[in-house]
Amino acid sequence: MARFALSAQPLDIPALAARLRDPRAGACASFEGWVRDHNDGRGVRGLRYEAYAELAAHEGEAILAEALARFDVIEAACVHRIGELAIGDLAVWVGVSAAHRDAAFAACRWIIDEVKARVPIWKHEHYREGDAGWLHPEPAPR
Amino acid sequence: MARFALSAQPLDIPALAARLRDPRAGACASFEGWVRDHNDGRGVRGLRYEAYAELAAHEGEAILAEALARFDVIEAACVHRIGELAIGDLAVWVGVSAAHRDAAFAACRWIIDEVKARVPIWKHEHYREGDAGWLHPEPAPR
Amino acid sequence: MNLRVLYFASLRDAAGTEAEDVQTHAADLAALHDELQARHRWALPRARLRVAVDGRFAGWHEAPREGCTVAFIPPVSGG
Amino acid sequence: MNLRVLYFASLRDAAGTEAEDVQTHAADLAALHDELQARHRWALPRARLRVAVDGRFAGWHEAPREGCTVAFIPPVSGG
Repeated sequence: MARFALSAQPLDIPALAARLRDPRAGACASFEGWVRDHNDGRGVRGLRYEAYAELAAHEGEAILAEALARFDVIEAACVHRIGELAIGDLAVWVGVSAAHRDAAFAACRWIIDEVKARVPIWKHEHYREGDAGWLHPEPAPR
Repeated sequence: MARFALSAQPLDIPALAARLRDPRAGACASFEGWVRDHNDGRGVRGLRYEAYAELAAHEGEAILAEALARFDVIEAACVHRIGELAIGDLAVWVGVSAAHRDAAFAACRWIIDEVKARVPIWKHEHYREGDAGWLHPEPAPR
Repeated sequence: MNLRVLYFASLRDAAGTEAEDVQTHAADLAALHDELQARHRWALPRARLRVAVDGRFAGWHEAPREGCTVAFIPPVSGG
Repeated sequence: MNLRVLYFASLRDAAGTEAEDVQTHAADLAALHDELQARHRWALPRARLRVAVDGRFAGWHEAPREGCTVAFIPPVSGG
């Protein structure tokens, strides 16, 4: 089963987290990205995520495979929403299980950073003033 | 409502996480400590957590209040199990919401470190060989 | 040579379509980009884009292949 | 002076009880500890314990108060 997925439906976190369970695991770090009501000083009333599905699946799987190789973790998974989202909706979930919390936190943080940097997903924000726009940020300093 | 609690019952994470939600929040980092099947090279078949409830509640609340003051976060909460736990059971949950992920991850990590360092909860491990023992670790280097 | 080009996000808005079939003599993907940018006039310069062929990231100096699918990838904003 | 002492984890195993009423002339909590350790013989030295009075951490050089509740806190292992 794929470790990375795009989902057009709301995410069921307990179901997603179930695959992280392992008798050797003592720690599970997870991250959720939520749609916030503001960005760069502007009021946001919702957004739409669009993805290049084939390339996103390939890059997402590559990131999770690399995380399992780089960090002393047991399992890791990530799901990203696509489609229309409202304020407060869950946009992305990352979960990592490990024997110890150092590796779980480090890998979880690394995965979300990589997903944001290189998975072809784009955010179209709808602003409170009625206009909308694609976010094409300058690459963050790595 | 208290941000820190001890619980003699299994934790209901979605209910716990609900209090973290806020329209300003773009990030939620969480940590779960699970009962692992080994510790310090010995096979573990289960454990019991015991707490000094009054002092634990006071210290736990102090840690969460300090986290809200030290980090740019919106809400934070922690619940720790007491009583008998089996392998794979959830022992402790920490959740933090924030506008941005840096603060959410940093605060979540800080809270679990502080809880492990100073909240009066003790682990009684039952080993596969049939014996059992209290864990009174040397303080970790801080 | 015939190939298919996919457009996403602000590039799709500029092109007015999600995808189009393109006939080209471009020697590499950079030249293909410049040809299509001259037609559709998207605002992002090539230096801020990446390019993918058949669902994998590729290099600008690779030559397009007959029948392949090319996508120009504007800066991503998932998460 | 009369006070109540709570025992947890390995100290409770050594004392054989969760709590006891104690009559003492100890001038401070350190002296109270040493008195009770001599009786119950727990293995952890005072340097590895903390002390709490009435549900709050306290200092070893504080004097116990009539009717207070004292607990010696062995190294914790939650999480």
